[in-house]
Amino acid sequence: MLKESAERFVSGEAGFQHTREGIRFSPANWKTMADLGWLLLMIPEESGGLGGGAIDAALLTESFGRGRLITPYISTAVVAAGLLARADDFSTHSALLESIGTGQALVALATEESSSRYDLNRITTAAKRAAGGFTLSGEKIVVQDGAIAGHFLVSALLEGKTTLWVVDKDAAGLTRRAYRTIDRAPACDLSFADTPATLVLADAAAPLERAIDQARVLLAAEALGCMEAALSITAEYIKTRTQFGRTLSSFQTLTHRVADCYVKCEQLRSALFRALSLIDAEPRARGAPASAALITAIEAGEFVCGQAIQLHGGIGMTEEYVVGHYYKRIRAIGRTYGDLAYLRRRYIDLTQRSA
Amino acid sequence: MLKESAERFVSGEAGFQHTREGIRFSPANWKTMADLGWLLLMIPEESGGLGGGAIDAALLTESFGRGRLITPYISTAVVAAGLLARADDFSTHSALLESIGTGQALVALATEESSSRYDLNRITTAAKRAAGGFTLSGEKIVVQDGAIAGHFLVSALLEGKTTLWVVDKDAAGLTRRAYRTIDRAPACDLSFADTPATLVLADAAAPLERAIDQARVLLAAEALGCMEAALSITAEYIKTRTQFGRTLSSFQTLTHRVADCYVKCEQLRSALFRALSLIDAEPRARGAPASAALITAIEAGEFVCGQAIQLHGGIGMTEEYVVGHYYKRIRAIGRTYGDLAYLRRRYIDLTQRSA
Amino acid sequence: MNLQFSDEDERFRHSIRDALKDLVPPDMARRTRQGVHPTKADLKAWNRIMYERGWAAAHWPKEYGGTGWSPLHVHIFEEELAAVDAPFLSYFGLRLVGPLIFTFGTEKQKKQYIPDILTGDTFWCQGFSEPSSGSDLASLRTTAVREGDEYVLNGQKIWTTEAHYADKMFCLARTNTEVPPQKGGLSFLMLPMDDPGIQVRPIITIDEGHSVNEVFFENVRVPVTNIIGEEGRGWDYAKFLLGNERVTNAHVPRAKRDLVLLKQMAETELRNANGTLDEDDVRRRIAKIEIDLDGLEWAVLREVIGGSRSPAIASALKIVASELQQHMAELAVDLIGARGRVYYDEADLERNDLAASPPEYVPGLAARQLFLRATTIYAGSNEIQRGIIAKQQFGL
Amino acid sequence: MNLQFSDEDERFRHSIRDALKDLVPPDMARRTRQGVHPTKADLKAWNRIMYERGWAAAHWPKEYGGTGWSPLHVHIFEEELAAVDAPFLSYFGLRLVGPLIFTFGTEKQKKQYIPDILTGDTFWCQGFSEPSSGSDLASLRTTAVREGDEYVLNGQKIWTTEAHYADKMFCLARTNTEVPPQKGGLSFLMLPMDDPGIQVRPIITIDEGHSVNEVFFENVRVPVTNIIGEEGRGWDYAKFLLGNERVTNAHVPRAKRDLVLLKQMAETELRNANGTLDEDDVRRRIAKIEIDLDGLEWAVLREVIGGSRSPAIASALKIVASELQQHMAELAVDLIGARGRVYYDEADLERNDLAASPPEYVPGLAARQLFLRATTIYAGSNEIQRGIIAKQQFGL
Repeated sequence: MLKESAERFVSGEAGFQHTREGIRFSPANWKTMADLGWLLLMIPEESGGLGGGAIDAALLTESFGRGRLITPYISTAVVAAGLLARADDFSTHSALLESIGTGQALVALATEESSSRYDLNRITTAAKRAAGGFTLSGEKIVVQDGAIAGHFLVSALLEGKTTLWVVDKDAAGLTRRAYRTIDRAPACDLSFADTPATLVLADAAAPLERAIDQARVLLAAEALGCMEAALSITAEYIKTRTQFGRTLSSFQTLTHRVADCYVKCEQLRSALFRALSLIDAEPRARGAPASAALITAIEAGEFVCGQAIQLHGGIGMTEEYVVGHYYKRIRAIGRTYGDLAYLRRRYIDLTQRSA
Repeated sequence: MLKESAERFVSGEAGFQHTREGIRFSPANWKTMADLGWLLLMIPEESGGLGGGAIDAALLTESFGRGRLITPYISTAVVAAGLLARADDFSTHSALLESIGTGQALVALATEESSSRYDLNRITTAAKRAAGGFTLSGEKIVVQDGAIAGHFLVSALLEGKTTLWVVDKDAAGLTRRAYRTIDRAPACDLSFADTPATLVLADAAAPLERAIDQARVLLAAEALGCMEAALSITAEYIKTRTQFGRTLSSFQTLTHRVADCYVKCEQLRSALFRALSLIDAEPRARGAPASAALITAIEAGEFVCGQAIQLHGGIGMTEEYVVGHYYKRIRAIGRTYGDLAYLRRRYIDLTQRSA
Repeated sequence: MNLQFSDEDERFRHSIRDALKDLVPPDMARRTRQGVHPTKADLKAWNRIMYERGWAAAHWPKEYGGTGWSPLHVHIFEEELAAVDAPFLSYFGLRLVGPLIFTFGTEKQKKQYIPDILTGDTFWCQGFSEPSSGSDLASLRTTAVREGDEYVLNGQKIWTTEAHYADKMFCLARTNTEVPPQKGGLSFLMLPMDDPGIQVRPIITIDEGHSVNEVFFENVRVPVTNIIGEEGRGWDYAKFLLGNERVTNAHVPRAKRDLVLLKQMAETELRNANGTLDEDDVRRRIAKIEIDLDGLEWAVLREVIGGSRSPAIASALKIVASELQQHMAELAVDLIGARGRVYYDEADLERNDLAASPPEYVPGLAARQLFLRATTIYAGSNEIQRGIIAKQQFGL
Repeated sequence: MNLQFSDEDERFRHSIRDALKDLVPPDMARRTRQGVHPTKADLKAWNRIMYERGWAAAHWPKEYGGTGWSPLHVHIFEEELAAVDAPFLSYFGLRLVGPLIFTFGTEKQKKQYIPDILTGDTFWCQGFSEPSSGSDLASLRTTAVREGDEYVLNGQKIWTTEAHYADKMFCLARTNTEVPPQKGGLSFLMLPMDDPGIQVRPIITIDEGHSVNEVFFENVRVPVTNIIGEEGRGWDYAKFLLGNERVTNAHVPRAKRDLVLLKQMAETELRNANGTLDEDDVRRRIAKIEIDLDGLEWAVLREVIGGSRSPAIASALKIVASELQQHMAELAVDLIGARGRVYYDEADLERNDLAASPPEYVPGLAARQLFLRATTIYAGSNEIQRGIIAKQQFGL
């Protein structure tokens, strides 16, 4: 049911085909998603959510991928909402979590720094006790959905530990430089100078890793959606496009390439199912398949969406046509919650070195 | 002229087509090669050789590759002869060098040990002063052409330095366990127990590296010969073999695979020419292209000869047919004077770390 | 789709594990690990051991001598078998002709053939491929011409695995050359291998091993009662067999065991190599293999539990599994340095007289890598599989 | 074949290197390094600088304003240009239509067009591809119907690089629709881009850059004197141009410079990453690129010096060069972490107001990687090249 509703949503008002003039975040779409109850889908019922699982959320992000939707769903509704729901002092943050649910609050996660390379603990932003609470100082870069967020969840060091804080976009000493990424998602850099912040998690390393593992798996699902859509558009295209007086589909090299793409999609689907089944397991049993799913998504996605461009020829290279947008989304997906180098190293650490 | 004579030799009595019943080292072929003056081709004239260059020798080994000839040419006529010609005391070894030239002496290089992994200086075999000279103790494995050799050039440590020695196959305390390699070349393990040995080079590291760089480039040339032959046999095969009522060559996937193989052959040819042009340069300028040529040969050879099997289908998997023998030779070539891991590391050391 | 082993599954796994402990004779286990083509004696002995426990045909229904286990339990059973290096039981009786007989055969045939398949007293081989056919069953030429109560068989089969071990063969032959094989021209016949009209010629493969053969038929007379099912339906039955193979051909249990061994071997070699192996590259290749294999296992489990979802899946599984087997074999050889070019004779192996004083896992690796080049060729080459996917999944 | 630079070659290289010192304006060099699509102003300015030294058309014969240098010296010259980050001069006048005119054109045409090509006062674009044609010139549809002393041109071109900069176009059109393009149906015409019947529509590529266009012709009247060479020989002349491109399209000098920059960038990032990048993998990828590029250079030098040996070589060079460019661009993006997904606007670049406070080499890398996806598509897709090799080299 969720699956159909997601597909209807994406193929209806929200999908790429209908927003081609300006592929960007749509507040109207976000409102609809809130109304459909999707924004607190994975939050436990006792924290005001629907108590759904990652499998449900994956159905959504796979559809978003298929429709090439620009949405802060993963950053806000999965990562930020998930972390807020586990806050040390839930009562302080329950209102913000509720606003996420209604679609009023967009909350972005700011963890990456100039030299972190996705390592959540390799940061220099520091928290410091100040009059009436705490302040943060430091810089974060490429904050996913940061250009449209009203609040940020910010990682910082306090007494050598990775801690997590919430900061209002209008807080004193906060400078935001907004821009966008190659896949047209809104992003920003943040600079904190004694910026007031409220504590979310005093020991954030494990919950952050868990939230981001969820994000990785859901990104892999989105990638699968992108790949399936790009592949089916490509298969249709080569049936009709003619060259040298024949349809492209009469060239075996091209149809076998399509078959290779299909195999990659199926490999990702299997890796994804595996990661989803183990998403609530202990960190090691969860982390390896989550990394494996995203590794597979990045590699398979590069191949499938890259070949979607190749098999289209020139038209596939144009911004006006859709397959390039799938490709660019894959490129961005591979540089958000870890890239191949980071994820492979993490996978190897979890599977080939003794605990 | 050398090229034609090599091709005549290989397509005449010597090549695989004619020795299919027993693909193995042929003393008669070796005699012919001696008569043709090939065995001291690369030895300077003042040491009794022809003063030819590596380019000439490459013409030969490329032909040997094409004819899938089992010959100790590289180990004896290039490596051993080259090292003997540079002996500290040439007069001691000139007779052996001369016998190589006449085809009477086969001399094999024994450097590899159980844990050297192609590193010429990572050895434990030791030389020691004894009554009336020196003796060696230690073990060598997978001595190329060792099963048919009458003498061995053996690397050993003396006072922390890598030194090189000549040992007679019948020397006291020498045990030889003969066998063959997957490409049907004769090999052996050697075990030395206070075995008398005569010094060739007291400081062998640099000359050994030089001789083996030559061997690497000539192996790359032999690989090119294997690949060209396998590819042309395959291209002919798919023209005549029918499946599903059509010739295999009507399937574009297969013809494009042949084209990919051609590209790999051309890449190797270029890498080979480059390495040959720089074979007499200083060690760094020589070593990088020599390694690059063999790396390219191993990678391209695996692809081309592997695809020769694949495109043939079942028949390509049989010992009776020729393409599998090209494939196996490539596999052996990639494990003789360095494998991919060793050669890549060496290449990177020579090109990406400062001198 | 959520897929986790239940507590009951885990209990089952442990009961099997306990029962298998010390069951495989050590030298048999070593030969399996070393990837030696199994001897007939090993196969018979192991078949007997399995038979005595009622496990020879674990995947069969109870009424024919199987266990009646769920497909998931069969999968777990096979994993545990692989984990103790049990030899792979001969495929052709237990996997192919057995199910063919109990599904399409007569009662008399069932009584006559099934028991000896279960005990391993009769070994079978399969006559499918022919010299002119390659991946193309439609071009089979072997004919079975009816004369009275007999078919007279003439023609040739090739790539016949274990024909030199086999007591019987089941094969496809054209019982009607007037119609195409797809349209009623093919039938399945069973024949004894000791018929004087049958000649078996070994084919030595590039690993220098002998596991496949050419088989020649010259006026082999087969009673019409030796036909399986109906005359002319050979094409359909062949598809039935291929359907059965879609999961088993991925060889996941065996591959998982191989990966365990490969990882152990890698740690040993990395330790010994002391920097001369490229550790990061080795670990990355292992990771890639493991990720692909875990994915393959999940795909197989989805098939096992959920049944087939798409006709193209079987082809995808075949492509992935075959390339995976090759990559594992290639990495193994790359780990062992110069020993990777040594030819290890199976006789040397038995005498334990081995060149280059290698660790136990070394002999057999190079030959195995060579032999596994065939995985992308046999059972429908990977090119054929891509064609099937393009057609079935995309209408291309 | 032995190929080494002689002392004289080395002296030549040094004289060029000295002459080029400080010649490229620093901001122009930065834009070249950053892979920004060059502005018309940059191209004109640099063309003028080169012209004043007699080097605008280094590869042309002396009589038409070239240098008369040997192909090897031209190659060295281009390497040195690339090494100082000189912009690539506009291709279409100097590389394509210029040689076409001085080889096949009339004396009048030479006088009229060549000088402005040399100075860079006239920029050209090339009208080859059409929407229906892709890699297939035989299916061109643009027609040029003769009416008195004029051709009347109707149709459409696509992927026309720099059409929005160009003063003139040379294009292929069907002057005879009765015969196939290969057999006399095609001619080369020259037209001014400011003709009211010509409309240029930008095509934005996936890097969000503008370098290619659609061009529409509606009753564009071209004097018959604007034909190059003979009517109906367009196919032959197109082949002449493709022949000229076989070496230059490999872009070796530019790629060598890119590799130098890539290696520097890698050292910087490896230092900063302090273990979070996978050093061995980065070094291995660089090694692979360098080995392939050195090979490509050697192949090009063999062509430059020895002339063509096989019709399939040009296709092989195209395949290798295009994949190499892609691999270099991919590695560059992989080196820069999360900044690899930032969209850097060219305007931000000029204002030096850059997101994620990146090192100088970062902006432009992601866009360049995206744009270079086209290299395996344009100038005859790599699939087309494989077809050419199969046919030309193996008769397949």
